[in-house]
Amino acid sequence: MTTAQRSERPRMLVIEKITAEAKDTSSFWFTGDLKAKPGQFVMLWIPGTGLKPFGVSYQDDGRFAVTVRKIGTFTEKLFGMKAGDRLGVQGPYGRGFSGKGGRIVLVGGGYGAAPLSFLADELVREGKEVFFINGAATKDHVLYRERFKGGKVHMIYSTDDGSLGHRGFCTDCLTGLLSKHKIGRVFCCGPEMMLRKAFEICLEKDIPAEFSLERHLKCGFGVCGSCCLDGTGWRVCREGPVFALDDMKKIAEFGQYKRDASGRVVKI
Amino acid sequence: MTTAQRSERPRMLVIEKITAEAKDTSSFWFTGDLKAKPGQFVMLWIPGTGLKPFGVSYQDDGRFAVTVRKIGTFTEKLFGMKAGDRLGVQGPYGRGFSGKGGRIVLVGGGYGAAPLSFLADELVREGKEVFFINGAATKDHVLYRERFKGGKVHMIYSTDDGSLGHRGFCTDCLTGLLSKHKIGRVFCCGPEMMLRKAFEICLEKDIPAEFSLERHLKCGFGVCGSCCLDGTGWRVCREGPVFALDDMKKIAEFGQYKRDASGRVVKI
Amino acid sequence: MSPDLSVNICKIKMKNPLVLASGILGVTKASLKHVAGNGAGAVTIKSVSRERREGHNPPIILTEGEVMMNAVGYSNPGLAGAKKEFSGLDEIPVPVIASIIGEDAAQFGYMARNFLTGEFSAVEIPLSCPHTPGFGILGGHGTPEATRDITKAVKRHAKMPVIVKLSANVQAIGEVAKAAEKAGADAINVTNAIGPGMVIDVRAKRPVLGFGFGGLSGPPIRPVAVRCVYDVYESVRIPVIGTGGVTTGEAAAEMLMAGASAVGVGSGVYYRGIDVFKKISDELLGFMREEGYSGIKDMVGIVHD
Amino acid sequence: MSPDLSVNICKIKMKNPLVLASGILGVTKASLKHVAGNGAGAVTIKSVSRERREGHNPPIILTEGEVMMNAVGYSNPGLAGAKKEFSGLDEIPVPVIASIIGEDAAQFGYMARNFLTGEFSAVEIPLSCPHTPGFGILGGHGTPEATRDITKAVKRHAKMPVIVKLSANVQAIGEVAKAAEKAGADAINVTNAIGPGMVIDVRAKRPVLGFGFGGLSGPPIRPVAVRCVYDVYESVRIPVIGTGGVTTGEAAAEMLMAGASAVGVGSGVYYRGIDVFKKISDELLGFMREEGYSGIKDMVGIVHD
Ligand SMILES: Cc1cc2nc3c(=O)[nH]c(=O)nc-3n(C[C@H](O)[C@H](O)[C@H](O)COP(=O)(O)OP(=O)(O)OC[C@H]3O[C@@H](n4cnc5c(N)ncnc54)[C@H](O)[C@@H]3O)c2cc1C
Ligand SMILES: Cc1cc2nc3c(=O)[nH]c(=O)nc-3n(C[C@H](O)[C@H](O)[C@H](O)COP(=O)(O)OP(=O)(O)OC[C@H]3O[C@@H](n4cnc5c(N)ncnc54)[C@H](O)[C@@H]3O)c2cc1C
Ligand SMILES: Cc1cc2nc3c(=O)[nH]c(=O)nc-3n(C[C@H](O)[C@H](O)[C@H](O)COP(=O)(O)O)c2cc1C
Ligand SMILES: Cc1cc2nc3c(=O)[nH]c(=O)nc-3n(C[C@H](O)[C@H](O)[C@H](O)COP(=O)(O)O)c2cc1C
Ligand code: FES
Ligand code: FES
Repeated sequence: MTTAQRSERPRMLVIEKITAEAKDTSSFWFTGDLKAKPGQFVMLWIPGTGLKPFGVSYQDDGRFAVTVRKIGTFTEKLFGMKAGDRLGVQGPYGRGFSGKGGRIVLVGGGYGAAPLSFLADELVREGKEVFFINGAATKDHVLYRERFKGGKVHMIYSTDDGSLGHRGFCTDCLTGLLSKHKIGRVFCCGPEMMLRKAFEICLEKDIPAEFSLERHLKCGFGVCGSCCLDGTGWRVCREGPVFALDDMKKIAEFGQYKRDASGRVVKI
Repeated sequence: MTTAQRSERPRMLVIEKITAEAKDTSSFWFTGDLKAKPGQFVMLWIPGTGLKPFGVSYQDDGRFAVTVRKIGTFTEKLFGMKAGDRLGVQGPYGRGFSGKGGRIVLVGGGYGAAPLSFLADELVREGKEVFFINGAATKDHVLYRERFKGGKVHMIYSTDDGSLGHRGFCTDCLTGLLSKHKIGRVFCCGPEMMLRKAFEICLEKDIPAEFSLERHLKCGFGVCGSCCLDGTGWRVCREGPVFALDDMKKIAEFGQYKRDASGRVVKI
Repeated sequence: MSPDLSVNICKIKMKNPLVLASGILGVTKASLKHVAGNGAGAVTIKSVSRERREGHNPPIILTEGEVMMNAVGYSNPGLAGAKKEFSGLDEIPVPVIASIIGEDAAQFGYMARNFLTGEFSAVEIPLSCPHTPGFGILGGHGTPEATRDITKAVKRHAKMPVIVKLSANVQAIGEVAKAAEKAGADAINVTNAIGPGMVIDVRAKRPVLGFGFGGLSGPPIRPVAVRCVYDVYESVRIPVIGTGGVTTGEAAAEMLMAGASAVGVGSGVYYRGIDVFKKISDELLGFMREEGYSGIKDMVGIVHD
Repeated sequence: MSPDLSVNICKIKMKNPLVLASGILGVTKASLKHVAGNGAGAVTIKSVSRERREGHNPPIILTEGEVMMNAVGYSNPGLAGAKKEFSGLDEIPVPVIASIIGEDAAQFGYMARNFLTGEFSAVEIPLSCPHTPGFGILGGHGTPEATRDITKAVKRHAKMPVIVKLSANVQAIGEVAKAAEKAGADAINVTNAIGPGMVIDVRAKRPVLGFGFGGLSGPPIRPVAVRCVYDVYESVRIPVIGTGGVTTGEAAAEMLMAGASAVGVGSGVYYRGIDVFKKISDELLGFMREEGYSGIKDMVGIVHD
């Protein structure tokens, strides 16, 4: 009586190409029909090293990519690989962005721009007006500067040091946009402090919004319990990673703390 | 990569009614969409007693029946049951009759008439001309005397003692029919000696024919090997129970011997 | 009258016989509450050890068709962290069962003394994990002797029912169950994940699980779990919790008929979603109505009659 | 050049590594020939005992989703009948492996002396059936001591390679394999059906199998079999036949990589039809071509590197 299930294990896929996106950040391309929705993620497996979640950043015509920031053990190993090498890919997992709303604002910080850029592609395809606030530490860290040159997405840059666009928090640009335009919905992905700021802004202005959360994921498909959120018990990998504003209100730990690989609480 | 399979185990079904067909022979009716083809069989399970194969003898509008002759341990237990009791049903299994051919002759001996009567129903539905040679020990043992009264099937009776119709072998009637009419195909089911005679007649006259064989079946779905035939190794439960004339030529043991529950060879 | 799903096993009162198995979710209090809200009759926390453990390197879980395999390696925040995590349990509307582990009887006793609070309805001691060095099967806890010693150590300190969780991997499961009963166990839970097994990626030429091998769970292990429940029911008089591969109401009924008084559900959370508890309850109720059972007890062990 | 599927394990020359497992078909010579014609590299007869046996009362086999369960109970025509049945084996175009059983070392020895003819390419001794009183696991044949004694008894009389067939149910499978190797075994086959398990019909309130419980086979046991092969490969130097749940070319490759030199196929006959051997061979060939393997040996045990 149980329905036949796909197997939840990595498939080894050849890395088609690796394209540099910014300082310490590259996109890894694969051939294959992933059928992901923007905001969903895949688990990448480096045999012998580990398994980690990454948002889907490109998808069309039987190709897809993830955009990865070199941070620690796993990602360093990843950056040591080259086109032609194989990598395990599992998923897609999670619930993505709804894509609802008319005129839309995307707020991405760091590699948080990755899933939003895939969303931007889809929204443009649907003919929607899209503002993309793309924040990073410095100009060198800004992702996708070439990607949306066509002009169909209004790119707004923000850097910590002001080397490109606005200087300071990218959420300042959100406040600015919301006061100038009638916005249907805001989609956010990035460091939790940024998400928290965006959340407060949208809450105050009563604008529909969705947020992609990051927690320690081990399995990715809702079994191990390592990604559960206080307040609701929701799993980031299953009920998330994207949550609507009203749901975010119920997530007690949002902006406060998360859990590590052992389940121990750590401050954010 | 294996396709999702149905489970090969009995489903408990309520006996809707039990109708007497002849001396020591009754039909057991069930509600359910069996989707059997004429010539296929089901395995009946009496919990605590055993599991045995029986040909499907009726099927329409979400009902079906098997017709059982009381012979030994299992069938005696079966005859002790009443409408409303439950019985395990598994299947349908095996390859049935092709139903091919224009003007058709059915040759049934004893409860061998059971699967042929289901075939007769189907052939009549297709508008074919059907002769049904129905052989039994005595008039009291003849099955389905009421069933085909509508007249669409030409019934020809044969009994060992002549108490109904022809006296002697029912295969005599086959010889008679074949010399009178142009027959497209002959379908036979019954005691192996009868099958052997019918086989020789059809072989000699070069008439297409199909024969339903009985061997000791244990599993019914092609795994245990108890029903394998010498000459070819075919499984009665899977490649059979119905075999075409040309295939019958290759079955070395046909009319000679069979195997018991242990696999030991026993004479027929 | 609608059939009654409630059960009362060794003083644990449950509105239905379905218990969230240890290690599926259950890492946090909030997660237990989420599961309770989805219809579980009781919930078990993920097993806790004295020291904090990160567990095995991912992949820690995979599925291969209907089989689930895991080698989580008992990741948990350790005694101190878990004590904070699992306080204020009255927020959870169903009984909460603790699960504690150690490498020997002394460590189990230590955990019983220092971790258990009156907020738990019972404590479970898994002597049966197939893939964590030092613990369960790999810690030699599957023998009748170790079972006796560990059960005694926990009984000495636990002021609540003690459930001993066994493994189908043990040869004479009846003997092990008897050892637990003799040492004072209040209930037996069978089975933990079985096997263990290994899945190799033929392109990577490596086992998929980070630990190499792991225990099997999910629908295909149900026949093994049912047989264990049957055997244990024949061997002891204390109640049995039947765990392994239950995903449907009929499968739960099968466990009960084999001799279980309550039914553990783990992998079912994956196979049918987190509301698997509601689904199974509804199906079980439907089955009982059809077949004329008025309560769970009417089914327990009837295959043995 | 097309990859080479042939293997040569302890003098058994096979055109591909796929062996029909004992007890799936194989009751008659004609049946073995039918299987050989469908692409098997070698075939094993259904196990034969001295006395004729009717086996357990049907149902003797069931499937529950992807799991197959059986309690056939070693039905066979006995020494005399089987000797007639399995003569003139040159009709079968591939090596034929005998399978003999007894209740103790003496009976095994008797069968080796009186049943084996030069027409067999090897003999297999299953010490591992999980559901037949007096035999295999229930006969106490799963210990290192019994394994040693029985293997020695058969070696004394068999003028052909002796394959010892083990069970995943045994705890320290490496130790049992070592005992077999030390006693002179030429190869190890793992695994027999595992568990055992029980499936209950909740409406009949009875186990479905006539014997009550039975051994599990089919795709879900593959991870367990692969792990056993992995463990045995680490323990002994004689070749291993990996059996359990193989139904695809990739699954066969997985067995080889875990350490098997040949691959048993039983339940696959049901799951993919009797031409499962052809299908697996073709898929294996395709896999080897894609991945650049020129022969089977290149894959054997590479996970251990
Ligand atoms: C749903 C989801 C989607 C994700 N999508 C992406 C993506 O599209 N691109 C991407 O590059 N990463 C993404 N990540 C993060 C990614 O999974 C890894 O956590 C990250 O790459 C670090 O892995 P590592 O092993 O290289 O670093 P580790 O060795 O694990 O850590 C190195 C150091 O970095 C810190 N660190 C670890 N993880 C993070 C983090 N997420 N953010 C900041 N610091 C961290 C650690 O505390 C540690 O000190 C996503 C995570 C989640 C949960
Ligand atoms: C494919 C197939 C289809 C079948 N279809 C039908 C059917 O539609 N109706 C039906 O009544 N039976 C049918 N049978 C036969 C049935 O399966 C049983 O074998 C039969 O009913 C005897 O069962 P028992 O346990 O009552 O007798 P048993 O206790 O097994 O046998 C009692 C005595 O009868 C003899 N006997 C056993 N089986 C037969 C037999 N088949 N013919 C003659 N003598 C036998 C035995 O040698 C024994 O001496 C079919 C068999 C097969 C293989
Ligand atoms: C991912 C995962 C983690 C588990 N962790 C534990 C654990 O920490 N303690 C424990 O006693 N059992 C643990 N188990 C075993 C389960 O509690 C349960 O006994 C087993 O999975 C069989 O039941 P199921 O088929 O319903 O999942 C774990 C199982 C899985 C799948
Ligand atoms: C119906 C059936 C009968 C079996 N009979 C025997 C037997 O007689 N002797 C034996 O050694 N193994 C026997 N086995 C075990 C198989 O040979 C094999 O080891 C097991 O089924 C696992 O492989 P599989 O998953 O490919 O079927 C039997 C298995 C089945 C399913
Ligand atoms: S990562 Fe395992 S439950 Fe979310
Ligand atoms: S009855 Fe088992 S193979 Fe035909």
